[in-house]
Amino acid sequence: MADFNVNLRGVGSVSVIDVKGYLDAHTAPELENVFNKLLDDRQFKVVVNFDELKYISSAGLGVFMAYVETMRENSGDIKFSNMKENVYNIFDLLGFPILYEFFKDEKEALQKFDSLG
Amino acid sequence: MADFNVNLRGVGSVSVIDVKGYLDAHTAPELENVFNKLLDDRQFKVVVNFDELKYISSAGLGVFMAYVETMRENSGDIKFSNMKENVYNIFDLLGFPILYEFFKDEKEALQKFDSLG
Amino acid sequence: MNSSKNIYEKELLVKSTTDNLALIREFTRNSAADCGFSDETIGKIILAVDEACTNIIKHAYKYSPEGNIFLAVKFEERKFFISITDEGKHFDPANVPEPDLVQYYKQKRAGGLGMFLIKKLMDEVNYSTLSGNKNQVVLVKYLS
Amino acid sequence: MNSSKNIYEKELLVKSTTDNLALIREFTRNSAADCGFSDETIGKIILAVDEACTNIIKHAYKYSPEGNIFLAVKFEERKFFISITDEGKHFDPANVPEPDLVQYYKQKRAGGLGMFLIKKLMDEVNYSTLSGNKNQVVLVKYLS
Ligand SMILES: Nc1ncnc2c1ncn2[C@@H]1O[C@H](COP(=O)(O)OP(=O)(O)O)[C@@H](O)[C@H]1O
Ligand SMILES: Nc1ncnc2c1ncn2[C@@H]1O[C@H](COP(=O)(O)OP(=O)(O)O)[C@@H](O)[C@H]1O
Repeated sequence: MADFNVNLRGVGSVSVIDVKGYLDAHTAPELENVFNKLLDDRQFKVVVNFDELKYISSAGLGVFMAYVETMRENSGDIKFSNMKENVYNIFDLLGFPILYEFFKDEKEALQKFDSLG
Repeated sequence: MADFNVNLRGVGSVSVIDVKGYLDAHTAPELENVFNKLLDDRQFKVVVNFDELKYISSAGLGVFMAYVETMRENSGDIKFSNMKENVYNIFDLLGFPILYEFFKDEKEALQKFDSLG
Repeated sequence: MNSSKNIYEKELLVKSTTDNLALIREFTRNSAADCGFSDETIGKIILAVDEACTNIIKHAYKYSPEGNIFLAVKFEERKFFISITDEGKHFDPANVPEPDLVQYYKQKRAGGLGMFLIKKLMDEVNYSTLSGNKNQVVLVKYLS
Repeated sequence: MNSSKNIYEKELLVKSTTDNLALIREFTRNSAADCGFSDETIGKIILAVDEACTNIIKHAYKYSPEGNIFLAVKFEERKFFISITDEGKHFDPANVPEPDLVQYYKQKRAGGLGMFLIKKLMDEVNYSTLSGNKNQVVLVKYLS
């Protein structure tokens, strides 16, 4: 039932994570695995593309909180793109826009990394 | 939750009913409405396209049983097309293939009407 | 199966309305999937449960939305049990004849297929009457 | 609402495993939709219930899959009540501080957001202890 899929792509020096379906306490470990793999591979520049994400609970939000500082300490970041309004509203309710950058399109998020070199 | 959609199209002298989603005791009345409309309009040649039907229970099967003889008494028929295997298996279990014609494609079903004039 | 005791329990109580059938199917899917049935068998169990609940709504409660339908699931010794209990009209399943599709066709009858399907789809079907004017049907599927 | 008495009742009993969260959300969606809430409000209720059940699985049962989670829904005087009962570890919600996202960020903490969300999303949140070592939280949403 709890359909969730996560896919990892490389776009230049940036890692793009596509998340799809329902991200809850049951499925969040799958996303954690991907972040652990990125740390193993010393990949710190991450864009998460939310285009096909239908639902997120705090268990999903917690994954980003757990990894973002390590990314930043290594000159990287986690940036968000293509978020549906109902999903954005949850991030917003918790004050995430103070701490994270949100972009309408994946391209813009990628460019932001590029422009910083 | 119980997503069901029914759409009526005319193709030449034949009425094509597209059914989509979940056809159960809750949604079967929507399909009955379409058949009632066809009887009102004296349209007796019907193809039901099952391409997007995910689920059917006996309440759905019963709708076809309720209308098919009237169609045949008026030189028409109800023919089935594009049925997924899991849906066909239910029709099969109940012996429908003795009483109804099933076609892989809508086109073949339409041609069968045409060839009879 | 998550339970180390290998006894699986889930319950759902809903009112006797057809718009609850989708939830009943999800409940059944989730329960059967946890016990390790194939998608094909899960589909059979779902349809049998839908048919049994539809009959309760239609015949036992005659479409009154006030009735209760109570589902309880357990998994024991590789058998999946789902019991469905109502407080509506009693009926004797022995009095229900097997349907004859060709006869049905001739009589323009649309019903009579549900109980036949339930028996075809499940390994055991047991109807019983409980105290307090309750009717129960227990559907059983073996995990092969 | 189908009930002429205007009292709506539904119950779900599941074990304390995260793979039941999807079913819990469907149960909640179905119940709230029947009461006439907008999709946006239904989404809020679903998330609050998910968070409350996730907390029970994580904290009250510490991921043991043997625990029971019991949900019961009623709708009365345009208020939607969903009570969630467990038999796990007691806790005093008064001792849980409001989360400070910036602090969390600095401490690399990932949690602490669930209870904050529940309070933000619902109109009333009432924790209580029942006899028999049961804990209950009742979430309430008003139909405006
Ligand atoms: N749960 C039930 N309570 C009361 N009567 C039932 C129940 N299930 C079945 N019946 C009776 O058995 C008959 C056959 O049921 P079924 O095969 O499902 O066909 P249908 O519901 O289409 O008539 C019904 O018409 C009804 O009289
Ligand atoms: N149902 C519960 N049973 C026991 N403890 C709980 C429960 N809900 C919340 N808590 C306690 O409250 C704290 C805050 O919960 P929450 O805001 O959901 O964040 P998180 O679960 O991510 O820690 C938890 O860490 C836990 O100690």
